[in-house]
Amino acid sequence: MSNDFTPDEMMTIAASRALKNDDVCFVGIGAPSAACNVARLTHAPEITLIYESGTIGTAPSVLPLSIGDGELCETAVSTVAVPEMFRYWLQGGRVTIGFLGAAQLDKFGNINTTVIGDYDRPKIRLPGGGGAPEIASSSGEIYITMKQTLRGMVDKIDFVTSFGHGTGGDDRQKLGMTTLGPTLLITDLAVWRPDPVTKEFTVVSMHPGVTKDNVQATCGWTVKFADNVEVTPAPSVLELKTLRDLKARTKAAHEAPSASGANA
Amino acid sequence: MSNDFTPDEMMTIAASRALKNDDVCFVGIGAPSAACNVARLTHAPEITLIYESGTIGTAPSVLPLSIGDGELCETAVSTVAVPEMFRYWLQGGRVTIGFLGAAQLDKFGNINTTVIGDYDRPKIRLPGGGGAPEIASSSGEIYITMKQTLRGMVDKIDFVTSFGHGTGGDDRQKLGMTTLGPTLLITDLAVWRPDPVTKEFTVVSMHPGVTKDNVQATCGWTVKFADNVEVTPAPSVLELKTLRDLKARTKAAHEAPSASGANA
Amino acid sequence: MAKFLSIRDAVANNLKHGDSVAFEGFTHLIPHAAAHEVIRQGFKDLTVMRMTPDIIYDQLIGMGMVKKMIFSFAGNPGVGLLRRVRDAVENQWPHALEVEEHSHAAMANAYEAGAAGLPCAVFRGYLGAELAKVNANIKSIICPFTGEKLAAVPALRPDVTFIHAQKADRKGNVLIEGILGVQKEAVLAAKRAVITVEEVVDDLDTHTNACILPHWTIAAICVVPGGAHPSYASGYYDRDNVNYIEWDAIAADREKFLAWMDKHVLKAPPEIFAERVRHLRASA
Amino acid sequence: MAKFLSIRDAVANNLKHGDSVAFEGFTHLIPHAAAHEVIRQGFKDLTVMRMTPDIIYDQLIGMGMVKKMIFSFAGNPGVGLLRRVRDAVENQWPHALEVEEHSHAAMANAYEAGAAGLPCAVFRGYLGAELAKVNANIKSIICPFTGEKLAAVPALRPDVTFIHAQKADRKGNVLIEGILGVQKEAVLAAKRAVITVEEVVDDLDTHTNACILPHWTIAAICVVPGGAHPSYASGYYDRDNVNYIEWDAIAADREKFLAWMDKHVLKAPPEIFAERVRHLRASA
Repeated sequence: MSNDFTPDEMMTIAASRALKNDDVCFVGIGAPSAACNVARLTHAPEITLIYESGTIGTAPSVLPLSIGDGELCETAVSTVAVPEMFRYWLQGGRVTIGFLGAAQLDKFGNINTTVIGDYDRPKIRLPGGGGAPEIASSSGEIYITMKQTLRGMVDKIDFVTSFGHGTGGDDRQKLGMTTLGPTLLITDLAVWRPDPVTKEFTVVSMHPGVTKDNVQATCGWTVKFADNVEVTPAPSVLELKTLRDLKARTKAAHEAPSASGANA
Repeated sequence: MSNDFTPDEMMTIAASRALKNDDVCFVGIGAPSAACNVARLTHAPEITLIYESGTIGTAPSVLPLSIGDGELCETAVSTVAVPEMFRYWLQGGRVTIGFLGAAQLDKFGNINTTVIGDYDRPKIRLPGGGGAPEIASSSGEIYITMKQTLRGMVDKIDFVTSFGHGTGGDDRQKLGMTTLGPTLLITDLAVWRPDPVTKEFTVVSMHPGVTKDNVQATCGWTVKFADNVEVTPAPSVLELKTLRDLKARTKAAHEAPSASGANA
Repeated sequence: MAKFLSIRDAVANNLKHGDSVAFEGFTHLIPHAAAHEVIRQGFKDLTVMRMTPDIIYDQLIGMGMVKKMIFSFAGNPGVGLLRRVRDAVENQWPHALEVEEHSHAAMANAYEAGAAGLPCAVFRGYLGAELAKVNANIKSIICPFTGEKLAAVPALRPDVTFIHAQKADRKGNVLIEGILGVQKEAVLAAKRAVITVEEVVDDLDTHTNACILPHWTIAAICVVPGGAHPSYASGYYDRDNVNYIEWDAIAADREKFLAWMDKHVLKAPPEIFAERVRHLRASA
Repeated sequence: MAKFLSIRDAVANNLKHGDSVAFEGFTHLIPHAAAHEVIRQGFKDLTVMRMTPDIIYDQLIGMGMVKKMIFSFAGNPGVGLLRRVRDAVENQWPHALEVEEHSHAAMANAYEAGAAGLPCAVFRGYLGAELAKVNANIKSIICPFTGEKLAAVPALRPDVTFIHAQKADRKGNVLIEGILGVQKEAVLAAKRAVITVEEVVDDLDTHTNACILPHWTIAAICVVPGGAHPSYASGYYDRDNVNYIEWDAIAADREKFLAWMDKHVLKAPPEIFAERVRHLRASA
């Protein structure tokens, strides 16, 4: 155990713990990628990590800057074309966990990465859904990880890029989905799981030192807490060292100065 | 020119002459395969030969016994999976010539390779269509080659495995097809082309020494002859030598005695 | 997760009476050893499917194990007709055989749809072809953008797919090279996949984009050298063409067929395949 | 049939005002040199499409050449948003940009359908996703066997597809290795394909099942070493990550952007790409 860690590190490590050795995980870039690789480098060495660039069973030594970095391919069991990735591997039901981030999230796990504001006259045009709409519907279950902010965790998202539990209850089944949808949310403050009936995200565990007020202050909806909110175990020395080594290797690899002159 | 050749050899060589250097030819096994490879070894060295096993741009030194022989793959520019072959290459409109044989053929180029007799109670259960139904509809045009017999060239085929010109005229267009369908029939006796309007196969050329009576005697429908029926040029020495060498190499390669004992 | 098993255990653990089964291969890598083990274990009422049913389907059907066959080209490749299939269809010997017949394009798309988790495959096909009249599983959909009528067939989702491949690594990742056929799709479309391989190696020693089936897509892997004989395994041994030619005479006669099956399948162990390809290895 | 041309001639001969164009690549092998040549030649009213429009789409749009963009993820990969795309969508600078937005699954299937000669792609997608409400090109079909409602989108059929690949042989057959993206499909879906390559070789020296585009599927091949910079070409040079990070600041300001484009694109020859990757080759 270590007491010297950031909320970000706690978030990534808590997320990594949710992954199992036999999971097949479709990995989003950013926090999901770090969590998945920490899992692979600690308790889940055999986990299969898939990036939407077509790399299956990849084991990068540094975190990729993009979903198509060369090392993902070089270390993969196989690299397939993108149409095959979406048809045979995602739509084919081979992915057990889809791991997503979000720009905006609501309490039912619906995600917006499309626009802030109106779709036709957006205040901020975000990158868009990419693979997420079908990751959200075709993966066995969905884990979401994001830092808590009032702008990010909102009562009503501006656009439903990826469907979570809709308005809760059996909304997924009504749309014909047979997958579980969001079953886990890991923020920098807490671990959340959907209520079995309403599907509203409920805090089941808070990270060491975090209070209910902290969680509510950075969340745009009225937070539900479980009857017995646990304390998330602090990162172990191994988890923390693994994550920090990974980040250090990544920083060194990505920030080598450019000498190309094109941007001079 | 040579005078010493069989009707079979004349058929293959006449068929080979119809192929051009820039054709992309989807090759059926048997007579089509021989014709395509004679073309490749004589006047059309750059022709692209595709077999439905997925081999693209293949150049076998002997005729394959099956559409999936190893040499087809070893000599190909690329070998793709079979779903891709049918989707991107055939359905995608990349094939200029589909080259088919037939068990039964009618005067509009409709082909039966499914059953002799009733479908549910067949007299002879033939192998079936394989790739032919879509080769017939998706290739730019269709060449057919077969030996003339009264059993094979019939007024009414027992089953329409592959659609030619239907009942003639614009039947293809009525079905939404934009490809030309059968534009050439080469038998062991003659070269036939469809009438521009009725689409009925019409003899445009007879092989050296063949009479109209010969053609009619081995054809189950009343044969139409063009106003000026030409004489098919006899095989050149090179054509004949190329074909015979190919057949000799093929025979040697395929008839090596088995020593496996499994069939002892 | 792939288990390394004997072919006996792999068949016994994964197949049951009445299952739908694909033994895929496209001239190359036909899973003969797996089919022979299935025959030895005496399964009944199988629904078998394959684009190109050949000798092993002649054998399965001749031995009375098959209720229904889904196919697109039933022939002895390079030789001619399948005598046992004909006898079943034409004379109901040893019993009647239900057939569901498609074109290659339809079957290839149907396996693809199975691998892709879709209920049906959509393609441009069967235009003017009479199969659409005798097969109730050939339907159509209308393109919502152009109004074009496209063919639709149900996805193929076999209970078990058997294929033969060149090699596996020790984790159970399987490599296929050369003529790929529809094997990857048939494996991914199946509930359970059993793969015989020529050998197990430390490292597949192949390239980035090779056709690899990850170990977690496979139920069982069985090392059966020569397991594709008399078909071939690119890089290992050549096709035994004479064997295909000889099959025509064996299958032509019911008694001769049964005697051959008794001697070469029912009373033969799977290990015999290694022997059968020995003379074909030198030139491969 | 592939012609070996300079990138100047290849662009001039194959692209015209108002065309629909794909510059495909999936982080790997982005055709930067081709896009810069298109910018230099000053085309107007283009409809551009790509699953992952990145810096070159920021550049094309910022230079006012694009009428419409079809896409599924518009970001600076690994860095953040595309500033010029945002400025066009949010502020109509330099003019309004029409967008047709899809998911990756839809775009990948739509290119696949284009390559397969189909009018539309059918897949399981957009379930509950709001894009289906703002994009009229997202429709549905009903599976005639199960009644399931599946998503349908029109096939993508660009007038011209530009890609960058590792190498061509002297006949013009082109090899792609590593992360393949959707390039094969984008080429086969296009009316005309222009491919820049790192080099031309006597023999592609690859394996049986490599991703190869036969010469007769390609309109023009251009040898442009470094033509993917700042993206990478597996086996040739690494990704210039810093360049992507620096782009964010350049693109954030209209004047800075225009000055950069003038110096590094409008006044730069295609040959400069070889120089740009020189320092990235050692480690690749």
